[in-house]
Amino acid sequence: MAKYLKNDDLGQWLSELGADYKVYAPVQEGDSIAFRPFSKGKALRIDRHATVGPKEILFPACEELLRFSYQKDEENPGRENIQVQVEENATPTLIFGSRPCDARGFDVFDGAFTQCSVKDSYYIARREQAAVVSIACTRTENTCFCNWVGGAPDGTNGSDVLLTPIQEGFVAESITEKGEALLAGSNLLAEATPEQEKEAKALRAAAHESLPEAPDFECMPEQLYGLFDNMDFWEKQSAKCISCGACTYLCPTCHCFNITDERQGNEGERLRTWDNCMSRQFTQEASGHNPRSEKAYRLKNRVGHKFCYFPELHKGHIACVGCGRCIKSCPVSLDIRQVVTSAKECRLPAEDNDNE
Amino acid sequence: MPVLNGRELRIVGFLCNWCSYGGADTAGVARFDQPTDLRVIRVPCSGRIDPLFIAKAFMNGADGVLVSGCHPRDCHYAEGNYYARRRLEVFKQFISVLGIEPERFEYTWVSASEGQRWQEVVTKFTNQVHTLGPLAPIPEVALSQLAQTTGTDIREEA
Amino acid sequence: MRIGVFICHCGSNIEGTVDTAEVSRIARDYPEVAFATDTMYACSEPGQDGIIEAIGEHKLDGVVVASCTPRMHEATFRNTLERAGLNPYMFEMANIREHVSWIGKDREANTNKAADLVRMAVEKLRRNQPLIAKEFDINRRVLVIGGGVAGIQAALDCADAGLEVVMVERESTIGGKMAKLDKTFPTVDCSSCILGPRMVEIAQHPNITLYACSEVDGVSGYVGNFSVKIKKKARYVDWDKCTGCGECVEKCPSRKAPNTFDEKIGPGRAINIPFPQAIPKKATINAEYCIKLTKGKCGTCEKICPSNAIDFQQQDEIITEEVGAVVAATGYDLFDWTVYEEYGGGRYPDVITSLQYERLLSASGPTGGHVKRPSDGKEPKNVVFIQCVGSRDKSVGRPYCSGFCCMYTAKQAILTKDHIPDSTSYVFYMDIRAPGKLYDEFTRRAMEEYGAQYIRGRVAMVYPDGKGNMIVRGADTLMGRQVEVQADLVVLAVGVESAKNSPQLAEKLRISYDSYGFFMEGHPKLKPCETNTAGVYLAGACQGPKDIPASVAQGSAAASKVIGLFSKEKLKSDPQTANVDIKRCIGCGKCVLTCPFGAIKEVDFRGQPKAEVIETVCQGCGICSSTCPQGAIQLRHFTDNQILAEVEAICRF
Amino acid sequence: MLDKLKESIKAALPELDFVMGWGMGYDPLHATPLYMYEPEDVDNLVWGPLNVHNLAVHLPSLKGKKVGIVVKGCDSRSVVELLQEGLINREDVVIFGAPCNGIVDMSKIRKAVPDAHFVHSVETDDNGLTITTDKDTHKLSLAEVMADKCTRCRFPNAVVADHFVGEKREPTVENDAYEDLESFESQGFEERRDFWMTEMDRCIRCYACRNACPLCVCRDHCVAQSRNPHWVSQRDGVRDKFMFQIIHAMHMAGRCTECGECERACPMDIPVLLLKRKLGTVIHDLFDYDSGLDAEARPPLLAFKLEEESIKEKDW
Amino acid sequence: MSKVKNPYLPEMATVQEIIQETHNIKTFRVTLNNEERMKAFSFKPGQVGQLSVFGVGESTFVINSSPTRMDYLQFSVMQAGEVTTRLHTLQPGDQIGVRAPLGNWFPYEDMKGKDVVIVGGGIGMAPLRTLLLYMLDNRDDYGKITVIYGARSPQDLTYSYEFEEWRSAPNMNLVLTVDAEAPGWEHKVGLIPNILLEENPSAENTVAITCGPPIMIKFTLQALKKLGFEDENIYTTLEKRMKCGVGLCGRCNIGTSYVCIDGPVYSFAQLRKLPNEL
Repeated sequence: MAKYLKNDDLGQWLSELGADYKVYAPVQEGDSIAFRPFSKGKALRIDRHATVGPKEILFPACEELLRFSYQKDEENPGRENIQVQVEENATPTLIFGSRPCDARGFDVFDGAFTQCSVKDSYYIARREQAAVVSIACTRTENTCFCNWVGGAPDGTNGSDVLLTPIQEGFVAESITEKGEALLAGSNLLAEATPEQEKEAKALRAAAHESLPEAPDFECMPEQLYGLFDNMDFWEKQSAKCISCGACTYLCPTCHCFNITDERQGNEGERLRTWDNCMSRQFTQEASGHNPRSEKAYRLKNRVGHKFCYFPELHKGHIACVGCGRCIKSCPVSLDIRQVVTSAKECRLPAEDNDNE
Repeated sequence: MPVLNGRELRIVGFLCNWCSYGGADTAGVARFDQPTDLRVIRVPCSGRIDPLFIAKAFMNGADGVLVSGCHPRDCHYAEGNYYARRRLEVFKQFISVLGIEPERFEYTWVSASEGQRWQEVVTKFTNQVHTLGPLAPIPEVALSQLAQTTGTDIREEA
Repeated sequence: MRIGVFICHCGSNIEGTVDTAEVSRIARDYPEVAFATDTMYACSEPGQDGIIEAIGEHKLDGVVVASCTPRMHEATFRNTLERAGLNPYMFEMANIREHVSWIGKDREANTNKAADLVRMAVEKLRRNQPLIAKEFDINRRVLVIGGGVAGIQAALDCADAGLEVVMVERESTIGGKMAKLDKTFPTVDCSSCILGPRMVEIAQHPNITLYACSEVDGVSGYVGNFSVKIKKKARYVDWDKCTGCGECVEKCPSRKAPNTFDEKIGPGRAINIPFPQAIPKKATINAEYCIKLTKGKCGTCEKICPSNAIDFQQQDEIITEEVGAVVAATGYDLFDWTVYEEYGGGRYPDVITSLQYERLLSASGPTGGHVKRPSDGKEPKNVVFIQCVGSRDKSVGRPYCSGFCCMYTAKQAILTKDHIPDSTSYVFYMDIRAPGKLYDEFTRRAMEEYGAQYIRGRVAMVYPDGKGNMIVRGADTLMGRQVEVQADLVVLAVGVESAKNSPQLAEKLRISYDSYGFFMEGHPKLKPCETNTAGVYLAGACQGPKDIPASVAQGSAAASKVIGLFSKEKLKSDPQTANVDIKRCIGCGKCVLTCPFGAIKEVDFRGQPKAEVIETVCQGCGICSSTCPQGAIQLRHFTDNQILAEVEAICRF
Repeated sequence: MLDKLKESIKAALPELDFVMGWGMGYDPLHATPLYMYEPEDVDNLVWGPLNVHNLAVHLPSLKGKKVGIVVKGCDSRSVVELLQEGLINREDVVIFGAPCNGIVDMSKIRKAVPDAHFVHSVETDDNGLTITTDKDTHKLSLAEVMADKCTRCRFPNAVVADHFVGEKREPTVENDAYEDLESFESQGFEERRDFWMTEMDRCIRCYACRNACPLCVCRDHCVAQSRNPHWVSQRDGVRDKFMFQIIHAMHMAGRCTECGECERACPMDIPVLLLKRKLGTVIHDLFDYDSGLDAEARPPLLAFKLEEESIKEKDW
Repeated sequence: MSKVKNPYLPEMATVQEIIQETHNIKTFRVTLNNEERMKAFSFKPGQVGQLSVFGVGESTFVINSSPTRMDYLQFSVMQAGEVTTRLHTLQPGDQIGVRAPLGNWFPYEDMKGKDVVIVGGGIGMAPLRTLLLYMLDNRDDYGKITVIYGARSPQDLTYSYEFEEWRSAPNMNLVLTVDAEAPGWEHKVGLIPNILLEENPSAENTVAITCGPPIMIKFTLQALKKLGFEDENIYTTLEKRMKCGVGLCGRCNIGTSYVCIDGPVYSFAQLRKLPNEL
């Protein structure tokens, strides 16, 4: 049961949603686009992919895991008790304007943080209260490859509502019950006409068409294990990498983090912050040993994690959504598609019998 | 709590042990009255002062920073204040681009015998910072989070 | 960590304007502070015992004392900690006296500020590491710079204690100013009779090496191991050959050279031996006036020298001596009185300095001890002494009192009467400063027994009367009237200033000097002959105007400091040195480049270049720490994290 | 000229582990660093306004190898600086230079061509670029989309090169007037602070600015991520982000050649070069020193004079 | 709010006793402040815990007390990084945070009825101690126990105050060794792998467990193979940089295996199947 929203009513609709949700939407800052709390009158930028996706709304770049305070015994200051507090501040949040690939990133997060032996209570608290209204891509950028990794320009995974931009408005479809409620709650949304639906469908089909043909990544785990000790391959692939964190921080699926303490006087907090597996410090041990001391090892682990380890642990789900941000924002334009296809095409040495 | 009832501002002093810290001692011994805003950090030599300590002080809420060392040629370590002079001068000229008035930071030379001069320096600098008033603090959490807690979008106002 | 905080009242010095009980109450809430209290005198014995007791009772492993400046008592309290069994470096001080209680009376602001300073000290202490001093060998030789009476005393005391002494003297003879004096106050005994034997001892002492006509060119190294470059100035006479016979002086045709020993009264020679008792008694050619050296002709001395000692080719020579300690005894110079136009600015031959007069009085002087005035050689009957010429006079930048002019003026008045019984001395003075054993009695004798006319007042003008004499006009402030005195000779009691090039030498020695160029002592009361540079000591007037007994006393004091220093088996280096985190160092070498002491070397660590600190050479300045962009080299106890913690303590609360 | 460049690289290649240059990237608008190991790799070399990267950034990590590098004038100054600091050995690096007409600024292109992410083809010639997207074609003069640093370029030819091909170009300007800085500083102090608050707030702390900087040689040992010393926390407020940029800038004082890689690499388009430009002009005025021109010079902040002609600190 | 337990929230604990083991190793005995929790606390030999010094951070240590002796939880800490340095400044009575137990454990159930060879080097004895005490307290379940423990010098041996207790257990062979002769040292001198070969324990129905510095493990492994041990019967514990300790932060993986939850105990057979990235 598709609905229709006029372009002109979009701001009004988001304001209405603002009554129940804290609404985030993409806005331009400098030449970049990021998701920020929506307020009326602020220009949205939904004509191109946001530079940094909505990941930080559910997985903040920095969050307090806990606050602690050292409390002194009145009588004996040498005796200190420590109070630990956890602030539970998740509120209903609506993410507006994510792309299907962005929304699919939350799928990976769900796998990593909620479908494992120990679950991340902070992420879950936010995820449960989040609604995601995505916009289908009717045009694909040069860096787009969602179809390679199981997504689509109009993919619905991770979204509650999918909007398709058509002439002068959006065709809105609910994906989940939560989405249905979102669409039902406003008079601004009318029933979509068959013409509108047809137009949307055509646009989406064209977007599908515009994407390059998807290679088959079924064999990737095997290929990547086979290439594990081929350091020449990885050194050449990583040669131009400068080990910054642009790719990981902008990636909708990268979920590694760091935990550090800060203390001022008797108070302090334990912070969870985004971390970057391309940095040498990520695995640096106090002893001086580092299992991934060179960038070749780190790129191997990053690609391995996305196309081999994560799929192995999560029913074949590749931990890449093909949004292309890591390519587009890479200071040296390192192209993960090229790394993965090279790995795929690499001929592995014949099975070595000694190697079990 | 340095900002005593609004009467004081936060002024950080970095003094070399051999000359200026001694100069401040000399001023004390001579009972030369001084404003109370300044808090002194003792370092061995003005050459020890990485200008970034000063930047850090400003980031954390200092309203003024005063550095003082031995007069050129008199450095206990022979060369420390020569390096300091270059670095501090560069830093002083740099901070205007950050939006910090250069007058919030001064560096000067006071010897251990110059108690009177120390009194003058402290008084003059403190007055200078008071003329500029407090420096707005730089937020420690993301602005968007600030918006969340205050319920207003400060971006919009800015 | 368990930190103890002790807030000192310092009697009422601190407590008068700081609520110490309140500060200690606030400090109790600071991180890791397990105990805080206020105490009457932290540095006193009961105060220190209290700290030791608290350390035991509260199992403290770090201590903050908030009291006076660490420049005063840091060492005291470190000892206290050591006695209590703690590492002495687990200690910090908050200076709430010189920096708080003494500089303002606002009790609320002071209390608040004191609490902040304590917080800073606590935060710094929390990041301290126990340090253990490294031991190193001592080179038990001492350099004495200056061969005046203070230097002679220091050198002989050291040499007698068995130390090897290197003495450097700028002039061609030792003896300094005292050697020029005729008699000394208040005993009026013969100066050269008491100094001469001491000078001879220097020359003959097996432990003393004397470099006369030499200057210190550069000093490197550190306490226990200094390396000193000495410039032996060219004197154009081979002193190994010169016997001091003086024939060359007799025959030298160049008679315009100034006789510096005689303060430029009386004739000089281009080749000269300063005075008969000179040590070393060697001839020196003044190149500026030597006809051979300036015009290429003459060479009389070369021809007649019985021992072939003349060497016109001689060059300055640099010699390096290794020593473990340095005593600076460079003495003083006389103020250039010619700035006083009212005294003739140097135009009248019969207006002379006190030291010139001393030469006229001296039997070894140019007049053989007969007082003859320079203009016409007449014996003066009326001698006018003017005191405070270049002393206690702000207008010429010399506001300080030179200390001993009152005494020598009295002495010279007495000697004038002795030499010329029918003479009258007039002394224009401001105040008579005679605080010393038998000193005041001495000035009274000059007035009462020798009839010196003391007139309290400034001299307004000295001018010739046109008949070959001078008129001295001044005020008698006691009588409240103008006086004019007809004078045959006017003697100016010229004040003392720091020796020429004192600042330059101070820079070489890395010691401080005051705005007049006098060297700064370690503490005005408690360390009068130490400096802030370990292993460098002061003796005599280089530290400030001093008379002979005081100079000698300080010479001995400096020697005892050196002997004390050298009596240790080994020296301990200050462990607050720089330290390289080898895991963080990228071997860029910026620290090596900027270290003023060459204390950092590049080493190879598993094929990577890394910096390494030579701990006994490191002086702890921290330039390397502020140079290293990775923060890989950190000055212990002044680490980035410690300074940052202090900054935070000020800014965040 | 490109052919000559290729020839000279091919000639030198047998002696080298590899040569770094530029090849075409993921779309016609983006070049990417090209590592030439074999002669056939050299055929992929391109030269033109899309060669935005400063390849000198890789040199310090290649110690022990003998490599070639193709440089623009600005890149070559970074090489000189690395030589000066002893971070590379001159005999281990073979430098190929060619005259540079200027490179593009991608955000200017995005402004001129909003559809830049959908580009189909790009043609470059002496007059500029012709960009064709899925929708239309844009003809842009190079001047329109040129990086700011190129508009004030004083060294279009490599200042150090073993092999220089092509005819040396005249510099664009004789002196950098620092007009951008002047206009920024015509604002009040509060406005400047507000500017940085807004700009820094969107920093994601990816450290692309640092890692793209050819002279940020601490890299894995940067104080930004260390606890000892603990200069910045991992919080995401302006305070720590701004502090890091100040650290970066100050560590570059007297070393930065203003190649602009920090700003170009920033995915969030934060104008961080401005801070370094400020230091550049301060250093120039105080010490009459330009970095990256003389490998033998002693950098100004690791040196001193007993009397500083341009520092009037005693006036205070 | 979700009902999911917060995996990052430590329990508060009190340091009861501190033992200086060597110049840079201290052993901490701690109890959870919540008495109920302390009573109910259970873990298996080989599991680890995260110790928190609030304001400094967390670090992972094996619980080296035995589940059979639950008066306290014991951790041995070698001073290396920021957290360990700070831990070393603690005094009894100080508060810390504990997240435990975490990770897997030694196959102490499967080992029942078998002989056991324990080979430890330096601080590597910590995880082995918990297993050893467990076996000593369930002595009848296990066959012969051989413990080979070595360190650089006698001063570097941890738990020396317990050697008597270990040695006096039935059917137990405790072999101590140091790298070089030292005054007063009456035990073996030599590198651990060599001493192991010298002792020549039978591989028959035997499980070997080794822990220590990487270089020692490498040669111990070779020695064990020489003695006829199969990869399946050789276990070790791994160390990696960890932050969360619960498999979420992403840094301690070897391929698909996260050392913090899938480890730290691995058999060499398991390690061989994982990518070569130790």
